[in-house]
Amino acid sequence: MAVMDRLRRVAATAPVAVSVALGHGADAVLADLRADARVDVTASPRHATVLVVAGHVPAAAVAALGRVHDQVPAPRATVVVDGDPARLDLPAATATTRAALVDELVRVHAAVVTGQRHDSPVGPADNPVDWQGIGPHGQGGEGMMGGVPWGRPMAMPPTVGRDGLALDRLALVVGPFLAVLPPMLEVEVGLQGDVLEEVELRTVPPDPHAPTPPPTPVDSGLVALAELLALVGLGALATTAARLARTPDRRVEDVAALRRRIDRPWGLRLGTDDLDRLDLPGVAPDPTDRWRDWLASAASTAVGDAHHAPEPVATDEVAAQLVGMEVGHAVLTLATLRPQLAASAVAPAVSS
Amino acid sequence: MTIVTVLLASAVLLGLGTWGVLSQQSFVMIMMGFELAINGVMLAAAGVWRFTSGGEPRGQVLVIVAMLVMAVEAAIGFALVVAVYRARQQDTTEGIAELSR
Amino acid sequence: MTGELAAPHPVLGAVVVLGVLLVGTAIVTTADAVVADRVARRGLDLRASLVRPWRRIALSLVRPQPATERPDWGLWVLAPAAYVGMAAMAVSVLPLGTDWAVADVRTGIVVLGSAEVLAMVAVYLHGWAPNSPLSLVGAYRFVAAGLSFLLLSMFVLIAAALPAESMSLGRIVASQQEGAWNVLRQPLGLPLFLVVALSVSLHGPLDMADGTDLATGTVAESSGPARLAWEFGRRAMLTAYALATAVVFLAGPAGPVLPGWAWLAVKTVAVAVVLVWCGHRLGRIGIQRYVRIAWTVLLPLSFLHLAISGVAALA
Amino acid sequence: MTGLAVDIAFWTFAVAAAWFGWRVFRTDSMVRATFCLLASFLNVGAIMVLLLAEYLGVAMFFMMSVEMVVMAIFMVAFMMNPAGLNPMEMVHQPRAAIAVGIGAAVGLGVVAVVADLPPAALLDEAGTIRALGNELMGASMLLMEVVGVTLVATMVGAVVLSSASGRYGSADTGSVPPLLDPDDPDSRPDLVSADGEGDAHAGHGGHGGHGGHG
Repeated sequence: MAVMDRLRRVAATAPVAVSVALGHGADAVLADLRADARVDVTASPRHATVLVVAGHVPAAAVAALGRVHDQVPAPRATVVVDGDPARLDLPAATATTRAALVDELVRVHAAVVTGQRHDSPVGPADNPVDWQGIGPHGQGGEGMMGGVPWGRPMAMPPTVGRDGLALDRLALVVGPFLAVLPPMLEVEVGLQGDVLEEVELRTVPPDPHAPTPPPTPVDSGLVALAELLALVGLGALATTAARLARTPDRRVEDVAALRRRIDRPWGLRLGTDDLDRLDLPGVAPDPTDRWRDWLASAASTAVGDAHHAPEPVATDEVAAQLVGMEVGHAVLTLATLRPQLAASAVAPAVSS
Repeated sequence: MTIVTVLLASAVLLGLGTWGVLSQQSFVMIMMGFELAINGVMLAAAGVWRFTSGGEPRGQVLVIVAMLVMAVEAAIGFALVVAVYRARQQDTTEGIAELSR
Repeated sequence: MTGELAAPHPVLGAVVVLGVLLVGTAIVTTADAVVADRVARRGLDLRASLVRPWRRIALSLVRPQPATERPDWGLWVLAPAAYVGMAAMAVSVLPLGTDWAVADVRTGIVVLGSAEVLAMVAVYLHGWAPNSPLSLVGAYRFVAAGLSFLLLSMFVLIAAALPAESMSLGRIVASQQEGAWNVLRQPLGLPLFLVVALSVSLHGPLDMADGTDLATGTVAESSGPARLAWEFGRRAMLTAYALATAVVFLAGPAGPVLPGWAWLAVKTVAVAVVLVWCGHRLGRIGIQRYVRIAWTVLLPLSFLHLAISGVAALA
Repeated sequence: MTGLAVDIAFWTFAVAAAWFGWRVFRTDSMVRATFCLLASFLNVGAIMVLLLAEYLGVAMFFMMSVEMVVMAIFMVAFMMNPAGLNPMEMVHQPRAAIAVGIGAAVGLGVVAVVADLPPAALLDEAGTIRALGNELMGASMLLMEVVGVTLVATMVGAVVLSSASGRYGSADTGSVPPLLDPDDPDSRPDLVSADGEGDAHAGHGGHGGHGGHG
């Protein structure tokens, strides 16, 4: 036991493993967390100890937030930034402000690891769907495909044309809090192995009477760049980009320096050059050009030019372009559309 | 470890493979049964080579040929299963009890 | 049964292999943290860089592993063990000093190849077991990558065996001491083998199974000690293949003044640091581009490499 | 290695090979079944190493692992219930199969026990791999050539059997029938439609639109 106590004391000093659930307009908080060495932003809630809820979470997304909350392994804790935990159905959560966030996280993390804090799950503890065997060998229904075992749909064969050379289609809904997707984006896919056969994108709009958020104090393009860098496995460079995003008076040389480090065939471009090109109005077809635009925009605002808000894109047009992509390619493609998708989550675009 | 024990082990594997081939309905599982049986054959060949050949390398070549048989069986077997599946949407022996239309 | 190099008692050998993997993992973990902080320009606080990974490990040790819906627990537990086991198998056939290896078997390079293939099985199982979609996608993706890089690896290793006229890694080192190091006489081999090393150890730009774009893929549902075991496996595999690179291309324990194991350690750490650095500066390549390049560029290159090496060995 | 250690290792591997071989047909999870078969292969490979057929044993590890990974994916693709989450029973004639299986094993076992195989130990235990290599690249060269040709034929045969194409039909992407008039892009005969009714306009191409090559 003494060993475990000692281990817990060391673990309490580790970087806080944070899963971030992003609502609308939370880029500043995300950049804070990415930039800070005391925090590790995890890609999966299973790897976190603390869930951070930032930005405006619409009422429609509260149930999904509860599911993400329960995916963080217990003991866990939740910190809500500039929001009301009661409105989010997370009564045990700690409320804090953006300025005090990281200090609060370190405190909460230590409390969780040393066993002083444990937020209860908000969803039902047991699986909501009982397994009922009614077939002759205990299947869920007629034949082998009957029933929905444990509430999880199985990959379903198409009615015709199944030939064993293709994997059956797996229907899946992810989001709106999946860390690898832009915020407030829900994706419904039909997966065939690792290829998307069918895609539907939905944004979760803000509540009708939600207060208008103040203008974000960070450069959203650079935040998007940090997320993209993290997605291709360049977490260390993502820190640099996030730090630059939250620097109030960026120097244009710093932006140029960052660009020199990542804009090379053996840099970030190794991951984005080969992505499928897009055919969308108002969007650069080449994925590399899309993140170059963010850097160009950051450089121009650094010399005092006005910031141009990104144009929203029609989600159904984006979805049509994702069909046939590999999952990872689709995730990266969505990441290169992050500013546009964030804009369309607030003010949806009509497809042309 | 003698020739008898090695051959006994291979006999057990061959018997298990035979049982699998005869009892399974799914084509793919039947192929697994064949592979298990060939597994036993390869073990027997290696054992006979080790204890009765005096080091003649052609005994090992026989095992390599058995591996070839297994590779061919898997590839052609799967291709046949795919062809049958595409034509009949069946992957069990019962499903194609009548091969003619 | 064994080749020319002396072998320690099997029990001692097992201890040595485990020790190599643990020390190697510690070095790789430290190098990873230091390189990450350098790339992030986090200032020159070396102490913080050195301490942080150990605190993360402590955190992993005190976190629990939650259940997913109907996982295959048996395979979930087996997969990290098998992955570490394959790293151990690779290390055991490599010479660890001038005149000894844990098991200098005559089929050394085939054992190395088998370790890669069985590692592919372990990764697949690790993605299959949790019954989670993104994990499974990582598993499928790794099989696609694996079938591409395995042939590459075999051709490169066979080319290295040609001048040695033996599949034993001890002989491969000896032939480099008699002639030139393989990095000089087979210059294509080293970069090709580094591709294999990164791929099989799920590191850096070639991390196809555990990528952050899949929310860490096969490891997405793992937490606590289970995740730590898997991460240990990845680092151990990187150690094993850095060691293999040092042995096959940099003549392993050969070198003046210092004892053989010290030279081997220096070369292995150098290779490992290069691999880790690649991981922090190169973006992960898309799987489709990876497979396309592997089959249309790297595989023909490895044919060419094999042909050139064969002609050179005959000359 | 001493004789006792070899014996213990042999029996361990042999029992494991048989046990995993049995589990192949007794598990609902297709992936488990596949990897049980792989485990059986690996144990037989280990026995081959004990039998001093090292190259064959290690080659078993290598080849069978690749084959079983591919097999596992086929299993998932074929089976509607690959994880065995729905319990199932897909067997026929189980009793007869068990009887025949036991009969085969016992019969072969009896042969193994009673047969008088003249013992002839290895003459050169250290040179087995070199001898195999010389055999393959020497006296058995013709055989290996046949092996190579067989594998090529297998690849072609497997692709032909499993592709869904007809003469003009598609294997997903599909081939297209040739132009009837090489200079006229509109002269391509239409494919036979799905209900088997040919297009009456086939070969009638070229009404209008002669200008457009873009």
